[in-house]
Amino acid sequence: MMEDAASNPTIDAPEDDAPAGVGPLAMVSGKPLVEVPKDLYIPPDALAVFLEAFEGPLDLLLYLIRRQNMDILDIDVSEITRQYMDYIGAIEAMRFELAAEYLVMAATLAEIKSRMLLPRQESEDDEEHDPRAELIRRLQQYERFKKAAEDIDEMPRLDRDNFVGSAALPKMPASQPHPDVDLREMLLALQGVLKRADLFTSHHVEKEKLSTRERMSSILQALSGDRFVSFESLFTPEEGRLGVVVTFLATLELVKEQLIEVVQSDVFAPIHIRSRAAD
Amino acid sequence: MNEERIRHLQAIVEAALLAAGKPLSLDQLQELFDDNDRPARQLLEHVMVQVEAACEGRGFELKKVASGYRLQVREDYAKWVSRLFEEKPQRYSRALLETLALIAYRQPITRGEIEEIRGVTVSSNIVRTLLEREWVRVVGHRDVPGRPAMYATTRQFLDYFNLTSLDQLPPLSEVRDLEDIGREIEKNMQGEIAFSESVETQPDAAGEGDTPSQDSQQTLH
Amino acid sequence: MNEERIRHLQAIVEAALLAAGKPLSLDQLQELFDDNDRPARQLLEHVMVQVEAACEGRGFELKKVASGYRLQVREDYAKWVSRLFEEKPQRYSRALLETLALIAYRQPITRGEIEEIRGVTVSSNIVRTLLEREWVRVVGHRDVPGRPAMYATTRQFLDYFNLTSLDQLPPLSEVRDLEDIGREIEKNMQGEIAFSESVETQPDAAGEGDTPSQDSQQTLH
Repeated sequence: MMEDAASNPTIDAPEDDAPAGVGPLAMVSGKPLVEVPKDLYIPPDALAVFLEAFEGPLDLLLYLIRRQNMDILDIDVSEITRQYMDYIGAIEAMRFELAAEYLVMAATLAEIKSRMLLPRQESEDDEEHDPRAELIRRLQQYERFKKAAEDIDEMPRLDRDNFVGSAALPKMPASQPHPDVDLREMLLALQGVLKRADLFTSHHVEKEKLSTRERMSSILQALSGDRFVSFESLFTPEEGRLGVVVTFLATLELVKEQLIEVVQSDVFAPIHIRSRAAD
Repeated sequence: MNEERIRHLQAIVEAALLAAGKPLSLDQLQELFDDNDRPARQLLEHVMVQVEAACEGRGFELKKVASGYRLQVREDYAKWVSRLFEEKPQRYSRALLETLALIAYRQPITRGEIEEIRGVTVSSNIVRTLLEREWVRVVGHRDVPGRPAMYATTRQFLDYFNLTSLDQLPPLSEVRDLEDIGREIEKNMQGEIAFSESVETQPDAAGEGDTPSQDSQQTLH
Repeated sequence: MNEERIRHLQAIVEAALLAAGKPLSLDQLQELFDDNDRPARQLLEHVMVQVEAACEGRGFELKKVASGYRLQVREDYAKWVSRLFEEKPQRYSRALLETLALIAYRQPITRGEIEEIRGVTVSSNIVRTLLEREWVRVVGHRDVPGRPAMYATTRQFLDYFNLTSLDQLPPLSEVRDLEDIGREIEKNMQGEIAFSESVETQPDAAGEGDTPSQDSQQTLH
């Protein structure tokens, strides 16, 4: 009821508790209701609208208090109660459906008023049970969040004060993302395959240095094409003795695996090699 | 850290922010780079300062919000830019804003607790709207009968309102605590009791001189 | 035409183009202004030149397309930006890792030889993936019927794993003792290890969907 976010579109609820200020309090039959009439007379069809402008009994009470320029801590309970009851009475007389909360508040106000008429007892309940203190606490509390809601509404926000910037995309490379691989992951896979193949028994594998296998690959790469390459050109003196040895071992291995052929036309003539599978 | 590299990174960051059209965190920005080419977080932070500076005097700005950085249109230009969109920016009812405020400032909070403070029931519509906008979410259930859901705000809420954290919400107004109130009332009561006693005997003279609306009362019924 | 006015218009145009995220025609841009404040078409054209110039060296540029102007991420940065839209990469299969390891340790090696050791056929997909990632390359062909390609690892392979040469890989004899190869990896691969253990007892079922070529196993050196 009071709460419905999607309220009647022709009704502009007041945004603050001083509806007499800016803009109409409500639109009634197309005419703006600028201010709640001082005499409390409200045209019948405006009454429901008037009530809808409030977010509940606390909001209505705050409005009444503010209208009287009262401090919350200094409420004239009698006066506020009377005004509140007048509204409620009027609305009930019009047979408008009234939220139960408004009636509960009416009862609370009546209780406070009657208490104040009684002489104060010596052993008064502690303040927490003082209904007036409780009401003031609730009014203060509600007012804080009412204010906070107004603050939030004022804060710059997207789609009203700011807009997220975006730009068209250029042509994008249709690349598949590459998975990351940990070296240990690969070694673990190797361990598995070796176990299966029982390669560990192969002394052949054990004594070979990986640099030799690597060099075998690069020699083969250099021998692409059906052409002879001079043996010496495979060596890079800058690599030093170790590099020469690695290249030599790699060449021997390639010969053994019948991947290259070595040709020497004459004794002491230059040695040439070529890939056996050159294409 | 040479200048050229920073300019290059700046352009990549700008490109990514505009391509994304939503906030990107530093982590997400770092992910754009290859492992061997990934700028350190600190360098990236420096780049963000450059991006921000490069927006000086332009129609847009770099904004840091809860989920990262985004390039957004400056508020100064909302007046013109909003004409692009046929629909008026949505207005939110007071009921929704008050509920949202209570969740933001008092989270985690149950619907019952919200109702207690607002003094009215909170419609399911409002809660559903807030959940659908992803401004609030259920973060648990209070261990009381009925196990009501407890609501809290989300990063999207902060993003939407240009905030990086809840601290940036405007402070709640002060409330005098109950003991204070009690004391004040005690003091005021003395006078009022005396006053209302006099009212009892002379009801027609009731009210303080500053409320002239008194006489018109009978028109109500 | 004073400069300040042009800068102001430039900011509005930039703001509008970024907020729209799609092309805007000069007509549409003119519509953003009140009647009494609307820049002439010619002035707006001049402003567009300014906008274009202001994008110099940035991550985005002004593009004129059929339906108007739009801001677009520069293609130079597509490489990084595209990462935003990538799906999470899948993990490589164990079959691929085994194949890669065998190429690294036994290069130059043909597919047939890998199959002999693994006891299962190697899918073309695996070889293609490794070639595409430029971790392996063809270094020649073996002089046997069918002239199969021989594979070797590449510079990129070494770079990716932070190696300067293959020598830095542990020798095969040590691979067996890689018990403490990293608990977390072990855990990650638990499922797969369990799988490969079952493979050991049932070699015919080996491999991720690879067809068994069990018979060739004994031909190993």
